[in-house]
Amino acid sequence: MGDYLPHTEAEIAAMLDFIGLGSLDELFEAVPEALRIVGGLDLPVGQSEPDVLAHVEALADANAARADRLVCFAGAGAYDHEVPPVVRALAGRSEFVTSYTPYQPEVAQGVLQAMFEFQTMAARLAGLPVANASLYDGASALVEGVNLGVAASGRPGVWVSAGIHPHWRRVLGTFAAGTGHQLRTIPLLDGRTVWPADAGPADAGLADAGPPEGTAHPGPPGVLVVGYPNYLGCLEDLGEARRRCDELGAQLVVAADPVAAGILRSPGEWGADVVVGEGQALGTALGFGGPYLGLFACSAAHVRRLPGRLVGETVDRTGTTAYVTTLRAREQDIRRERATSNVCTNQTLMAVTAAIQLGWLGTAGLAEVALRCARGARYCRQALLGLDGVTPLTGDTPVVREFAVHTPVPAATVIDRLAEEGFLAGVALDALTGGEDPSCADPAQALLVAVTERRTARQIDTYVTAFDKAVRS
Amino acid sequence: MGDYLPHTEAEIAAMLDFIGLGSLDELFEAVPEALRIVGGLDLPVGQSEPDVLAHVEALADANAARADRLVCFAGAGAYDHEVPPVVRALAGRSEFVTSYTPYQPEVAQGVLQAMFEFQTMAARLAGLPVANASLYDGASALVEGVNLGVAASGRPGVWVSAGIHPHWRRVLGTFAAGTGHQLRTIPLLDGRTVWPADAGPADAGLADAGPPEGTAHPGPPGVLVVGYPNYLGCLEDLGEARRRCDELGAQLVVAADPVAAGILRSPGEWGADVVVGEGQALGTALGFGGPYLGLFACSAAHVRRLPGRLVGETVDRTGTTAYVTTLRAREQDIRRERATSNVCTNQTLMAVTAAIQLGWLGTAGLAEVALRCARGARYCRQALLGLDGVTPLTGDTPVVREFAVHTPVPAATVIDRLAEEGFLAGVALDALTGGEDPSCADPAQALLVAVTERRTARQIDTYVTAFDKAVRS
Amino acid sequence: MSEHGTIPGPPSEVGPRPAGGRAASAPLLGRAAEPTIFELSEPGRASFQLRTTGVPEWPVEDLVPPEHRRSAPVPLAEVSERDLVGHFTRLSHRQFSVDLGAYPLGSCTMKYNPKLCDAVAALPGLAGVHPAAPAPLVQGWLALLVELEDALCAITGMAAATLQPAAGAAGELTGLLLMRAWHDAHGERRRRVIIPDSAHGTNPASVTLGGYEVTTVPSDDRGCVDMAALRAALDTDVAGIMLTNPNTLGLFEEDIVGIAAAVHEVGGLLYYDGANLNAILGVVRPGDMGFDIVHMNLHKTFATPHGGGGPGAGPVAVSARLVDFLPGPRPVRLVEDEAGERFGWSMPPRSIGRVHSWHGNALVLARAITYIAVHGGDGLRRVAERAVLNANWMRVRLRGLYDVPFDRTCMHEVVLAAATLRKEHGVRALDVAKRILEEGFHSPTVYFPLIVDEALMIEPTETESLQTLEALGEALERIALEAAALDGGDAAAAPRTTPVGRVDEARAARSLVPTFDAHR
Amino acid sequence: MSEHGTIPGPPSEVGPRPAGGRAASAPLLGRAAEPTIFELSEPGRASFQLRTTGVPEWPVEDLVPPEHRRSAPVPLAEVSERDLVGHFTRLSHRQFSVDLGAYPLGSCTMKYNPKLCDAVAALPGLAGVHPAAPAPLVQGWLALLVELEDALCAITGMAAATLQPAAGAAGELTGLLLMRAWHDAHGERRRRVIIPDSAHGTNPASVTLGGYEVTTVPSDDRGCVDMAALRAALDTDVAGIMLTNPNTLGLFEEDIVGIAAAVHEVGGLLYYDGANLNAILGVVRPGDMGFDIVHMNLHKTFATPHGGGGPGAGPVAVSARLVDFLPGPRPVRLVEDEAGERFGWSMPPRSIGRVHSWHGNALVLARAITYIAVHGGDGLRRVAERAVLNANWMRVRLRGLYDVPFDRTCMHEVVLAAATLRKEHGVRALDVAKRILEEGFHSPTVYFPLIVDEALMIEPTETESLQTLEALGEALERIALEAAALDGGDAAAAPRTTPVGRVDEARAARSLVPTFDAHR
Ligand SMILES: Cc1ncc(COP(=O)(O)O)c(C=O)c1O
Ligand SMILES: Cc1ncc(COP(=O)(O)O)c(C=O)c1O
Repeated sequence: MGDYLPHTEAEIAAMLDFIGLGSLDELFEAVPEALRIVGGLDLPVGQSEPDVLAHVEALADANAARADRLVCFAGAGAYDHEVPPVVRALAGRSEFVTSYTPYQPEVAQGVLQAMFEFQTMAARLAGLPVANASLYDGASALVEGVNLGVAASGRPGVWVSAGIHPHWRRVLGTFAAGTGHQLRTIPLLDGRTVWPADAGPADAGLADAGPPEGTAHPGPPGVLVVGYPNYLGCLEDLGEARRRCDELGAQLVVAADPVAAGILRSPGEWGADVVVGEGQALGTALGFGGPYLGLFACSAAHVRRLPGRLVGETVDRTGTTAYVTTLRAREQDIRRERATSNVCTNQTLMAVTAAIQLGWLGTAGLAEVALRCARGARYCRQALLGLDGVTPLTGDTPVVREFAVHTPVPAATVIDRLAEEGFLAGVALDALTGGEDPSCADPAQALLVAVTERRTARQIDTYVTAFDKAVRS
Repeated sequence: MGDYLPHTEAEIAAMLDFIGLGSLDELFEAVPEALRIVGGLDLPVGQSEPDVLAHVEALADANAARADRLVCFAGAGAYDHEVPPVVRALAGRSEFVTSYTPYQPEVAQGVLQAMFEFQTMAARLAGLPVANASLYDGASALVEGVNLGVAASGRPGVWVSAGIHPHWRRVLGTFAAGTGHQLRTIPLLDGRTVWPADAGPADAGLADAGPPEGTAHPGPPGVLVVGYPNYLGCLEDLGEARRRCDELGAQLVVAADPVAAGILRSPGEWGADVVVGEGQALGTALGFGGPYLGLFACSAAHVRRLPGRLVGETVDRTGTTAYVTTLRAREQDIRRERATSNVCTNQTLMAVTAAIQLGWLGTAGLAEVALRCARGARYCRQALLGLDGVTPLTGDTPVVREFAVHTPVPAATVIDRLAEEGFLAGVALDALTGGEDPSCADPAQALLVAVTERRTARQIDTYVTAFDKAVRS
Repeated sequence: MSEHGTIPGPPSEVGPRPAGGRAASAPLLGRAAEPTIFELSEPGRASFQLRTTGVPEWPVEDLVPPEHRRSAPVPLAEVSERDLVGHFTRLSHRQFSVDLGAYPLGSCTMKYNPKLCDAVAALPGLAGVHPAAPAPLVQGWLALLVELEDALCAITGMAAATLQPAAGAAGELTGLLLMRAWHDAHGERRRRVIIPDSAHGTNPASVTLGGYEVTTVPSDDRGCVDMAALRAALDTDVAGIMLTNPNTLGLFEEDIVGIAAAVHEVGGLLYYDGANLNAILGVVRPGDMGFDIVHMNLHKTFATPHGGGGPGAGPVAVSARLVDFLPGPRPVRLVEDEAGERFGWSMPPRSIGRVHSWHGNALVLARAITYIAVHGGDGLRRVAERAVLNANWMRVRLRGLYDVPFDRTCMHEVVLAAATLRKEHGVRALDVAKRILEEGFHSPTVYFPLIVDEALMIEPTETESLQTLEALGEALERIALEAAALDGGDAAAAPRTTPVGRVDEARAARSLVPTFDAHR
Repeated sequence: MSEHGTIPGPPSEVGPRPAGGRAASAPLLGRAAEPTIFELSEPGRASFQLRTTGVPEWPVEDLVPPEHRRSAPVPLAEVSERDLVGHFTRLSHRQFSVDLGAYPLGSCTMKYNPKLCDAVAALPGLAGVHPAAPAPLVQGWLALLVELEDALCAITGMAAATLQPAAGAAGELTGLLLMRAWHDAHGERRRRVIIPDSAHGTNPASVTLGGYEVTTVPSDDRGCVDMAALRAALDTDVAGIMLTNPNTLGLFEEDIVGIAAAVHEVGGLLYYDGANLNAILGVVRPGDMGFDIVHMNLHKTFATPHGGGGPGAGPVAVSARLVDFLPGPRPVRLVEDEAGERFGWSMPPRSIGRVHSWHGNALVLARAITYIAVHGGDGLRRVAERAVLNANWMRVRLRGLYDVPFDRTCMHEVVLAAATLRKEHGVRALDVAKRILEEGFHSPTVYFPLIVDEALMIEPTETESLQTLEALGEALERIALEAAALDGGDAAAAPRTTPVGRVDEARAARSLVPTFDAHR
């Protein structure tokens, strides 16, 4: 019981007859006898939809950390923002949900135009003229950004600020094993990157993973990577980063938060060559980490190196405005081993969602949300720093959107105790970094706290009270 | 804060200027000064969507009887049936949801064809050739059915079986005050209507409400009304009812359950002139009683007296098949005071939903659901009648879909106690009848129990155990 | 009746037609017809899936006595879930809707329906509640209903309301029965109810069902009730009058005070048809105008989507003297105890009884209170202002292109006419209505109110932007100019770009095909 | 690059264009274009609504230092909620989709996506969970992921899997890095990866990113890997081979055992591109064929809707010897305690590291396990059978009308060709693809695989009914016969009935307009 197959027995017989076969098994005669499965797959038999739904609902019920049960103060690249019913309703239209990549533009203007509008919005957020139609997530966007930077500079050396999300840095390391990029992590001081004077060696750990040709002294870097704000919420000095890039002849890749962009000077204005980011905050559910939205924008000079899909405006044969995926010669299906990237399926539906969410927010709304996040963070941070034993992790470097504090007891303990009180207290830094990390002295006692526009003063106040109890007891 | 108005201040000024007015207030100069509201409406100021949603969610949370918290054994015309995600998704398509009555068929083929398909399904369920495009609910369908019967027979006398849902009978009485129908309630024996030999007087209570002309002795009835199954789940003898109608020259109006129809001989086959019913069971939510779906079908002879909208198949000017509302001359907007009914807005969306739900069930599915309901009722009834003090209310008259039992303690007490155990035990008869009632000796100790295909044996077993505890303690 | 021959007997024996559907034909094709679901059907195919219950699988023979058992299952379509989805999704692409474009359908208030209300109506804590559950288990619902009743009374200036009526017409009949109950209670047997000639069809139809006779009073040359005629019609046989204000011409009944006085003087009651309430939200209250009974169309004024024809909700609010007669049981606020507010049910002492199977269209009521809470008193006033502003902008924009029978400041809608276009170029209101479909707009209401020849009734609603009004204005201008230029041209050919061309309505009535089985 | 001149500098100064949109134009009009949201925009208009928080309203100046503060807000569209809804609903009416009709796009497995999975992906208990919450607070999610990993291993015959890769290509690269890690661990520095000439473009692209060189082997005249050429290409510098089986010609690699033996013999690993897994569910397992690394496209085989291009999920399963190298952390079942099963995270000892920001496209993974649970082992086998049955029905149906380069029993898809049509009548595969759109079907995949001239790759999928196949067959027949009859006719004019006519792709690349700001 349980499938979605239309075939009746009578039809199957007629169809087999039509193609001249005697049984369904004969369809698989090309499969060597010896390889064929006997006795069926080692899986339970099918169940009815209601039975399966009941099972999955039970699993969902077993997740204590759902935002409708624990008030969410966790961030680190995944945020609990307002997503109104209207955005869910529109993004859920089955024409957007059940269509494939727009290979036939004549019947795909809906998705193509939505992509064109998304690209426009993403480019405006980045302050750059071109944005692609999405990548998998923030980490994959960063990987593609670094690949572009290395290709453009012709140098494998990459200086990565320790203010970049630890997971993203780890992903960068994973893929560097294939590309041979020489990564060097640049530590922070009070939450800000201190760019080194010398060229210096690449990270041992990551060089390990590097390819044979990989030398430990790659010479001057071809790419600098910095966050804005960085993952600790700190505002980096992008002017300084740009200057270092100009001295070194390196490309500047900025990982920027699209919501904070509502109040911050755009990376493009600061002179970024490539801007990448995590777009989950633009209307996509927390969803235990995916599917999210990789944002990617670059300067005009790099458009031929752009990874992934790009939609362009054109006309149809009657001269009517139309949209189509363009500069396809960059892509894997045409350029194959010489493609700028291997990405094919991307995160279009999340990009459509982001276009709708940004349409809902509008010019004033995005600025207002960014402002409210900053206010909430300030309000919450002030209160937490008022508790004894709770100290700032990043000195008095200005922060927006989120912030990190040192806790007198292990951050993990704080989280456990506040879960009892109905809060997801934040993200323990060591959980992200897997222990010691150049971005922070003692990650085990460091907690990253995010406050979105959904958090009320009452929630924050009770959170702080519970926090106080948790760190004192 | 909180509205959906596009007008900017600049636009308002320009528009006022365009129409030659100086202010928005001037728009209302036709309204006598003295009548105008000063100081605004006595309502709270607007709140944001999230604030309002939080408030409504709190109200929803205060409903203990929600089907996701109390396992539902209540019926009486409102049933907890399976409604799969696919039906919700399709019925929620905004084209169906946000369109008006199909006054312009050229742009309303979606709703019109869905109505045409619904009418076909409703007619097949009733076993009659014509069904309309919906009425408000079961009660209003019954009222319209009786109106049609009285008009067709030319006699105001109406014999109404006490097996008709008490609320529906009450509604019939309410509207009889305007139409002057003379209603007489015919009592049950062991859950079956015993049609009287004599003409007899109309119900005093209802005659009261009748118009001046109303005589207490209307002579032979023009209409007989009976349920199939009746509201106690009992199978009435429709053959007998038909015979009495033939003797009396009366019209037979049958209130039938569309799910039980899956296994029962159709009222049309039994010879009903009009079949009415409550269609909530066909894909519509319990929704605290509405919006539901009034089903109405009749014989070909009555099509010109049909209340409400009727969709017919036709062609467009190119000869393509098309659908349109037809026989409009019956309706209020054309026939005005001589219309067959005053209904205008109906329950189209619920009818579309029913068409989708019946499309999902299909021939085999409806029969299977009806069978499972009957099995569940039998399984549950047997177990309950095994408890001491619990006795059948309707003797051993065959029942389907639901059944009534006498309880040793007040039914209301049983319900309260079982709510503690996680069950909505059923419907207390006196809650429906408002006390004494010809359909049952002691309504206070009578409980109506419904079992749908969603109830598992485990649920029923634990329910019966809890029931046992409840009636013994 | 000729066509009855064409309707066969009980079709329960008639199985679905053999599959012949082209499940593929997509609406992108414009004119391609979608087969009926019965044509997509293939015997033995199915999409339903039911849960495993463990209940004994007794055969139907053990459960249903032979005489009651059906011989063959009810023939329905047999389709896969995939074809079910394809079919209804394609049908949805053959349907215009508010979400697709402007819908200036006069008297129907086709405003934008906030998606928030859809979310509210889908909450398991509201949608999953059985209507017969005892009051202690449905406190949230009762609180919501009381909150709505209070809000509706504040908006209309009345004392109390019933939320049971399922739509406007049901509200009208309920109101007329209240009128009757009132007069009965005073031992009076009045026979007539007065209605202006501009009234909506449901009004006279309801009057008849209320057991009254209709007396029609004409409108004067300003489009308002002719006071002289009204006075002439009034006597103690008059139970009351039904008015909508603004009336169906979109005009405010200026002498409403005079009307009220005259009707009350003979002991009649004033009934307010609330279909046009959108125009006066926060501006003036029916209660203050002197109305005794007021119905509201929540599916117009308070943004419940029309669902292709329904559902709606038509609560009826009344003045203090009528409260005891309201339908019941009514949700009420009980005395507060330490546990806070408690709610319950109460039957008005002289109630006319129930008018709905349960408590009314509850989920529609939940949408309405949500809409009202978001707007608040201030927002509702803005709604009325913008609605009236938009209608007047259209009036001035189209002046000179179409007849404007009453060219003064209108309320939420404006009634234009194609009388001159017809006289001079043979282009009727119907042709304009069909032609405008090609421009991507829904048509205005045509031929209503009946007293305006070739009426085109335009209600933009407050949620349409100036840009949309401009586009609509241009389109209607183009149509009028085109009619003049081509002296009618092939007006009858329109619409050409819609899913189907102009539909043959006469044929539908002539040879009735009300079901798939009828002509087969 | 010429067009760069046409791209202006940072557009953050560029405001949205003044409103000029016709919010009214509905898709019922067929060809009417929908304005961009920026054209519907009117300064000062808005639809957002945020909750009241009571947080102090510090001005931005107090929160952001001047050098970091933006001078003007990011210019976005300013539209009402009504226009937002109208705009995107109209756009949706300009978009073909599986829910609207058949989508026989070869290699993409555009089967019907059960709505049940949408409901699952929307459950607050899944969609509302933060990815950084500690394991004890996300036991349901961990259990779900482990359940899925087990099922995928059972289906592929592998030992363990990572669920992190976000799509097939990400899975490929992950697999190649596993290959590299394996060889590194054995102190080997192999440089080449073998790929058949029929491979999908992501394969070679991934090989390059994996730090390897591509060695292409030709297909033989049966459409399978040319064994001689393969043997010639194999040596100890070969890290492995990437294959999809059935291959992109829809043919099963009959000598897969021989291929596996040959590759393993030189110490290479076999990578299975799972894009075509739908054909062999429950029939044969990649593990049993000898593959070491297998990626799956959950958005193909396990019915996650493609969302107009994504999201997907590309889990990678491996044989026992590669488990220690898998990306991490991985969800694992911990020893059971009295409280029942507990779940946690674990890092494989020699993990290549993370390949995703978090744990993969979790909500896509939830859809997949739901789909698998409904079907079960028996249902998945039926899926493969019906998919292959449908493809072969199409093959036989169209034989004689189009070229069938490899006319023998195919798997889930059949590759036809328009080579003869082109030679004889100048009608290309592209023309056929455009023409079929007019019939209400999506086009087959064209010009892939590259080794077939004028390829038309048809994958009906198992969820299309025989009636739909018949309609598709008729349509393709009509097109072929028409091409012959009119000797090409105006093939280039198609499509005529779609929202836009044939699109000028060359122009799009020639003068690039990647954003609304570009040419303004
Ligand atoms: C003026 C007027 N009165 C009454 C009604 C009837 O309301 P309903 O359709 O809800 O029954 C309408 C609805 O069109 C109307 O426009
Ligand atoms: C044969 C084959 N391999 C690999 C891929 C790449 O998968 P994805 O698009 O998920 O990256 C595809 C997708 O089209 C494919 O068809």
